[in-house]
Amino acid sequence: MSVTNLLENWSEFRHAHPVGDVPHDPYKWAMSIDLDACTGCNACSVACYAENNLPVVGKEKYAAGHSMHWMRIERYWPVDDTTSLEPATREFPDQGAQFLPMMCQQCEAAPCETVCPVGATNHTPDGLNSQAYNRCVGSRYCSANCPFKVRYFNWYDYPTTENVWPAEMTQQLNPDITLRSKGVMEKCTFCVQRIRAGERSVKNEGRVLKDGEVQTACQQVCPTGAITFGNLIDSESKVHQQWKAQRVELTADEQEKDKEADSGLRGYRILEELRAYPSVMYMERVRESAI
Amino acid sequence: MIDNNFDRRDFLKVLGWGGAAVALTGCGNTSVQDGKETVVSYVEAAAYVAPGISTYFNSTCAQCEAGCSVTGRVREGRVLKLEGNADSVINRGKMCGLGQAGVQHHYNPDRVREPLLRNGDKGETITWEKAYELIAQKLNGVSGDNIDFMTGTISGHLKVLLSNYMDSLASKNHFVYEAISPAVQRAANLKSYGVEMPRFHINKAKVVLSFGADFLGAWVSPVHFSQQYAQFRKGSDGQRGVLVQVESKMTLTGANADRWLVVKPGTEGVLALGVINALGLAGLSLPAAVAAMVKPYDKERVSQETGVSTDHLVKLAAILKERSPSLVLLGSAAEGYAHGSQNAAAINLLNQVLGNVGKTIEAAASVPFPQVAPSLGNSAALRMVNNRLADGQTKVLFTYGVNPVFTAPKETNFAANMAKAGFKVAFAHYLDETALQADLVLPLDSALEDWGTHIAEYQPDGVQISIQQPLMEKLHANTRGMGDVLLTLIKKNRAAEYAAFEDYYAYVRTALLQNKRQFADVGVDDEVFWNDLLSAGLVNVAGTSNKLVAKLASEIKLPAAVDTDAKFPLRLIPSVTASLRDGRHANQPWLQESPDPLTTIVWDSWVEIHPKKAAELGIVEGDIVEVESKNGTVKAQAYLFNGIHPDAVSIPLGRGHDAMGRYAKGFGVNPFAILDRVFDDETGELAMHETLVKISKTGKRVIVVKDEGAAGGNQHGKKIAVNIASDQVELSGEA
Amino acid sequence: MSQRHLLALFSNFDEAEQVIKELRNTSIKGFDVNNDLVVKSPIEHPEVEEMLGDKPVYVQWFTLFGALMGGLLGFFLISGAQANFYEQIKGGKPIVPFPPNFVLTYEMFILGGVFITILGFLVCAGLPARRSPLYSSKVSEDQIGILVKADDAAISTLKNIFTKHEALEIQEEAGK
Amino acid sequence: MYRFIRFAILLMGLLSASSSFAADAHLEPLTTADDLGPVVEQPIEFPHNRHAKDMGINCIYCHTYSRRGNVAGIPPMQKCIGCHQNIESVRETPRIKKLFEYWDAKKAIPWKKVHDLPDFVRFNHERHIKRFVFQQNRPVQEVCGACHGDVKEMTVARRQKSLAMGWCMSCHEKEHVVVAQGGMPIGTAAYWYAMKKPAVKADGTVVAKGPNDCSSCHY
Amino acid sequence: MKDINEDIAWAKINKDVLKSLESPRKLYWVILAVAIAMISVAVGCEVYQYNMGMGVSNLNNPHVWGLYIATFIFWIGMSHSGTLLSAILHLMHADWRKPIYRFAEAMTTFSLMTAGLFVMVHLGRLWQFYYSLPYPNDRGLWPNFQSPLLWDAMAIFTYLSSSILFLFVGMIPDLAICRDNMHDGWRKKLYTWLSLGWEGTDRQWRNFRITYLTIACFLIPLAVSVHSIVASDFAMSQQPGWHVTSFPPYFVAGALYSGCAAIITLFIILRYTFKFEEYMTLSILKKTVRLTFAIAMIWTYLNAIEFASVWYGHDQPSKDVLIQKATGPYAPFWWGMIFCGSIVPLMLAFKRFQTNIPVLLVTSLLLNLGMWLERWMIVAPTFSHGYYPWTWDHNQWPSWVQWGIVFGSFGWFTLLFMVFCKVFPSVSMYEVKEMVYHRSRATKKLEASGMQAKGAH
Repeated sequence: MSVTNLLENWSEFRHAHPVGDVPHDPYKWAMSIDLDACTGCNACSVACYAENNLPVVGKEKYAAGHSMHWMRIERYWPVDDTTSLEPATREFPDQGAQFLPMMCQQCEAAPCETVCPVGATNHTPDGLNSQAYNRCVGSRYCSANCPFKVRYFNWYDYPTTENVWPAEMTQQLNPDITLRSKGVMEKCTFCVQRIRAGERSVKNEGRVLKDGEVQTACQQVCPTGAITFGNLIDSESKVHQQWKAQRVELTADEQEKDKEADSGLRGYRILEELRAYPSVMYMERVRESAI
Repeated sequence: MIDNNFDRRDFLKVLGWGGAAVALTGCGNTSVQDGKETVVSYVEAAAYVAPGISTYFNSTCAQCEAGCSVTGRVREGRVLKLEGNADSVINRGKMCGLGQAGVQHHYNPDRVREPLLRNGDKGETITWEKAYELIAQKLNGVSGDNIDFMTGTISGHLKVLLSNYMDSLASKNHFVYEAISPAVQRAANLKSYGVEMPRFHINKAKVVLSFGADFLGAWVSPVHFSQQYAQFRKGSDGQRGVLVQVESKMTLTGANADRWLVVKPGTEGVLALGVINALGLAGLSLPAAVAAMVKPYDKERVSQETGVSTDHLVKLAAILKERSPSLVLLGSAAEGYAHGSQNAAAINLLNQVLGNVGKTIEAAASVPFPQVAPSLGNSAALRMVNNRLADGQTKVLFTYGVNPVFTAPKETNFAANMAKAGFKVAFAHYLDETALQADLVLPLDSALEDWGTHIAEYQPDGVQISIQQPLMEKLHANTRGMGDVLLTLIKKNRAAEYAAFEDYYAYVRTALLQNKRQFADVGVDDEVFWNDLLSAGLVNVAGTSNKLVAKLASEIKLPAAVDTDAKFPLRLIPSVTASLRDGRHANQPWLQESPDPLTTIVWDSWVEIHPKKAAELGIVEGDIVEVESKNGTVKAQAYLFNGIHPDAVSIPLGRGHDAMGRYAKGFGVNPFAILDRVFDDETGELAMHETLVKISKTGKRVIVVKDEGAAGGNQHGKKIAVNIASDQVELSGEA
Repeated sequence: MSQRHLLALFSNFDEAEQVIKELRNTSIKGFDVNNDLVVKSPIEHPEVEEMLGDKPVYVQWFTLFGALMGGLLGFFLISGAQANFYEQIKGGKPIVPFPPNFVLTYEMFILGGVFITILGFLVCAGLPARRSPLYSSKVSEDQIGILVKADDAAISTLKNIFTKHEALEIQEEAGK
Repeated sequence: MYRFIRFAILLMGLLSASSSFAADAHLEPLTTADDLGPVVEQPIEFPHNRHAKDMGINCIYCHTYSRRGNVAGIPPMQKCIGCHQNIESVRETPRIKKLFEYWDAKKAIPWKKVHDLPDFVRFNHERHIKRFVFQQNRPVQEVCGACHGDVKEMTVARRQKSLAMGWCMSCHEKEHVVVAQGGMPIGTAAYWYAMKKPAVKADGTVVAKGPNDCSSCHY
Repeated sequence: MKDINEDIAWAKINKDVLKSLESPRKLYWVILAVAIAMISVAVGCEVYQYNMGMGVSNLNNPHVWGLYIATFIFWIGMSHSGTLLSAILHLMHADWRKPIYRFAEAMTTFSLMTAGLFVMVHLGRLWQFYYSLPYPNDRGLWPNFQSPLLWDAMAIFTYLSSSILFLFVGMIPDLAICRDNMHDGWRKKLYTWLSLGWEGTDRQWRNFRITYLTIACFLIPLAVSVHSIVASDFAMSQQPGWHVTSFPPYFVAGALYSGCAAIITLFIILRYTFKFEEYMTLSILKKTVRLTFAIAMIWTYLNAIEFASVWYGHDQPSKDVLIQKATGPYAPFWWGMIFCGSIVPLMLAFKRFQTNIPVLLVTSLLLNLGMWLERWMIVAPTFSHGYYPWTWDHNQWPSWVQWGIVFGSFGWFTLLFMVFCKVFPSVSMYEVKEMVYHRSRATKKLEASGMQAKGAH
């Protein structure tokens, strides 16, 4: 009976996350991206296309804003006047550009999850923001409420669209993940198919995944190793150590170190103040001051 | 990895399901069903083959000449994805976007599937036997002098076979053509260091001063250099490396520089000499001859000629002097002028006076088997082939791995000259522009279906011989491996010598086994050795280590100012992008849709123009502008870009195909076509940056298809992509 | 003793009021003014109803019941469903969150209230009803009908009263 | 009046109870005769009963992929032949003759899928087999039978369970003991359900539910 | 000027109104044909979109919502006027509502039905829409009750069903009239069945009165909640420009506003099409117009408050969105909204325009246009200028598919409304009688006390 279920497990049903909560255990998948190492080469984005069956939409659809790159490389110009609408106010970008790989931030308290009318997107016990394609009805509310706008909607039925996967191209498709048909929302999953395969295989051995046993496609390919992915719970993992070294707390909306005048640290999370608690930490790009 | 002694060729047969349909998962059934689908079952299967489990095979990436080792993920007999092979000293498990798109080269729907013989305007399908006969027939009676073989960079056993074949035809006319190659640099390096391509240790340098070398993008061995770059940024002893990029149009590397210095096009050499002068003034001891030579290059003059402020010049000299070792790199932007070799010499001189030679620049090991060492391409080859064609010296022309009709400037009339040859054979994967001009098009296996060995020009550590092996059964029944084709052809002339080799696979295997002791203990069984070799996908040999011979340039002649022309006031910089390069990859949709890192434009060409110049000309973003040189015009959308010298405009290379299938044809414009024929004075290389253009509005305007949104590159005060000054960050504590 | 119906039509409420007043004041054997008299009118007319005596309306009890039931049903259905939906955490909010459930409970409260009120109306007003034995379409136009049920013996007395008050028309059920 | 209120209270209680019951655990689909999947015609009418019951062959002996990968798969034909080339007694029976015809032609037998899940469901055989057969030493036929029914009583396999999602979850929601029973060790750490650690019962046994998040099976 | 002629005979009321149910005039058929043509445009667009995917609507990332959601809110908003007239004014004993509330209520119902369609049209996988309904299933799945969209669904369902019931209950006496006056045929059967045997007995009237009052009481908070919940779709989200606490009252005011404007439009159309001059009098129109003016000013105030609070606050992204609305690519529409919503209604303050039918027709249409623009300006600019600058997109423009479906929805509404008016009495006969009765009594009383007769108000 549900009433008894409700009453008996009341505290469990009133359990909120992530602030003041026990951390995920044994896994909390997270990422850190060193912008000083990122060169903006786009290899990660192509890896994502290859791994996750992302459709190449073509020029017209790209122009219409229907591109499907789960991982996009953004290019910013350092500006003196940050509020100006002009792309750059300096005559020449003499400090180079700023590249930023942007994908689903796998927020701990994701704004997209609460608004889905059918519960197609949820928070998993290992700290991912999951997306069940087959449950999705396509209301697109999740995307509307995503501050990062990293959710991509299948505006067309790409598997049957001409020149998306013609003839032999279908053979390249990764059979480990579902091919999305029209009307479905999708996004970066942290390569959940790899995570699941890894988790299963170590369960068979009765142990927990070690750092490096599961890599995301983008991390695996990144020529400069700018992307670190791993288990934030595991104190041996690089991602844990990086978060720790940068003093970035997963469940904080304002980091203690930011209150210090010069902490000398460069870890930050984007739009942290919105209290979505993103699982991706970025590390600021460094600029030589002597030149 | 496979580690049993199952025959690699049989494996392909059992693995293949003979055209088993690929389930478009997600579009298929949506509820539990019974008896609708057929289960795929094997007749016989190797122990390691199980449905739903991927196997990984090592091979070599053939997308560019860097020779990265790849691991192909194979499942149910089809290759799904290319990943980096961690054992490779070149790419250490990493990949670039271009390399990963190799699967799209393999699965490309526009591949040539049958041998085609020209019949008027159409290609007629013929059999391979007939094709071989036809070649024999056409070669019959033609003198070796009149047979030309034009290829791209080629190495390994294919090169051996090819040179043997040319021998058998008594021809010496093997031309290696690369439209984009560091040929000027090679010549300059040879003069300065005694080798063509030394090893660069970006990771050991504290300061890297790069004159237009896009080592993170498209220069020499980008994946390798990217890894070095990552170490360089971390620093060896906590001191983060500093990158200063000098160029007239920002490259990807320039975008990552700590200081990007825009120079007037062509004045890179002047700046280099100016820096040497400044170094001398700052107290660095210069050889007397050098000091005398750079004397006239005082900072005011240099600043005036290059456009770099004296302040920056002084700072640059100071940091170079203070932080040693440093490394000065030289890239295509400095090379692409009539005085390109002089620029190169000046830049190499800077390295020498900074004492970097032997520290951050070392000689590469030389390949123990010179016959498999790469034949390096350059654009002078095009000039030679073209002249021969124009003169009617070429009767039979073979092309492989090149697309000169696309990459030759229109003024060379290459296509027309090619018609003068009596018989043109294109070994091709696609019907590209050159294949369309050929009389006979022979379809080749993709790099993922074919055997081969590769040795990259740039060898970071010893010599790596990379093995290329099929990752899956052939997609198309009637394609052939280039090695097999050459073997068949050579057998026509030297049947006895090659009778022992059933196919190219046998040839490669025998050749490698013969040199087994170079790679492994003599005692190792042939089969075990061979399987280990295939399993590893590469073999490293020490090679002979060399020392650099530093030779100071005695005289460097730099023009006071580069040519200008009142009629064509702007300089065209045909930019090389990391993913499209010279255009041979333009039919790989991932690359077309992969936004250009700097402009984020996809699927199209654009004309980069400085906002200041654009304002002068009344051009706004999306205006279709006409770029006119002496040799023609192209029309493309304008993109206002601060990272370019106001006196230059830039159009990326690689797009603008008239052929090559659905993903390449009709997208963008081809700036190769309008290049002026200006050559480097010393090497005869096409000076790519010597084209002068004028630019005018056509009145049409489009919306530029790009990823960048309405805010452009502005973050509007939000903390999104942040940067921090190096004196405010403590890097030593980082994990 | 058999009973018969009688319907008288009047042109306005004042006349009808007079009639009812008289019927109240007159004691007629075989006719009970509280139970056997029905007023039919084209519009609602509280004054007339007052005269008919205290006739309680129970619809509001239905309303109360329906609203409470709707609210309860809403809350428990929703909370129960949430508790059983495989405990998927969404946006860090509790599995059974109050704000959304209150909103939905509120809606269900109204829904239940409205539905059961309508049900109550139908029950209390005796709808859908069979047609009464005597009816005139004039009642739905502009005339006031007074339908009475009385013993045969009382019929003529009633008729007299109606006629006295200028009934426009008197219908009589056929005798049995 | 009070009667009315009492009645109302009674009704309300009934309603809240029934409403919460309606929201309670999905109706577990019954496995009745009606629930059987359709009879699937196979190219060779394979007698599971002969192999699994009469001969007592372990399911995993033939369906060997089930402990290695996502799909259980059909054994390669060489497995059939491996035994049958030595069993002369049945060599001339029609089914075996047919088998050898396929073998001689080196043609794969076009078996039909009997348990075909929707394309967006990723069921993993390996994990289930490892978990229950190898780590808990449960009888193979019981483990396989949990989803495939009593195959040893069938000739050609026929679906016996609903395989609907609610049916899967009805098992995942159960508390399973997480202690190895004579098999390989089972790590407890990996058994989270709804962001909760596995419960340790008074007698020290650890119990845990199966994975419950959508992305365990849908990605 | 009197709201209605008090001497009007009750039988004439029946006759006049019933006449509107009889064989239609040519104009009626023309309107119907136009409506059907409009619907077929929308149906065509929807079929195309269904088959091709949502992309043909030219929605994109980040513009995941567009005209569908904007028009959805518009229609939901329009539905509020029925409640205003029938429930709120009923409780306030404003009897001038009586001749016009019936069609206002019908408008409520039909605009809700139109709005519901937009939710469907908007879904990427329309064929799976039932996933969002709470029903026990063998997957053990439930919709996510935390989603404001689900609250929406629930609220709209409640509102629609309650409105239909309210409309129906209020119509029972009239249905009885129809039953009594219709010739035999399907209509007679329909009315007989629907009137549930109503005879106007005292018992029926007594219960009727209480029921009607009770439901009216329920409807008011319901109507407020419906549009607050629609506002919650936005206010509950995190996006700049949406996450505004004043959205619920703002939406409700906007809803009443657009509803009133629509009532004026339909008032004028019905008055002419069905010749209801005697019931839909200019005096009533004047009251409606004044009410509309008052609400327009409330809306303007709330609008200004919203801008002011954003402007005065520290939330820079919201401020950016506001600036973007006023100066960016949406500026013409945004200023159009301000003009139509806040400037045009000032016309209504002038007495001479309050009864000027052509002016009012144009004005009311403009007001509705303004309110539609308002909804669009709530939805679109936030998408084009959200938190994340990289994804700002100022070039998006709805495709003809979106416009077609929006256009067609007006046809759908008109069709439903016109059919209703032909099948059911669009003026409440019994309540007009009540009005006439009570007014004449009041007048008589006044006259008796020797005072000058004046309008009830």
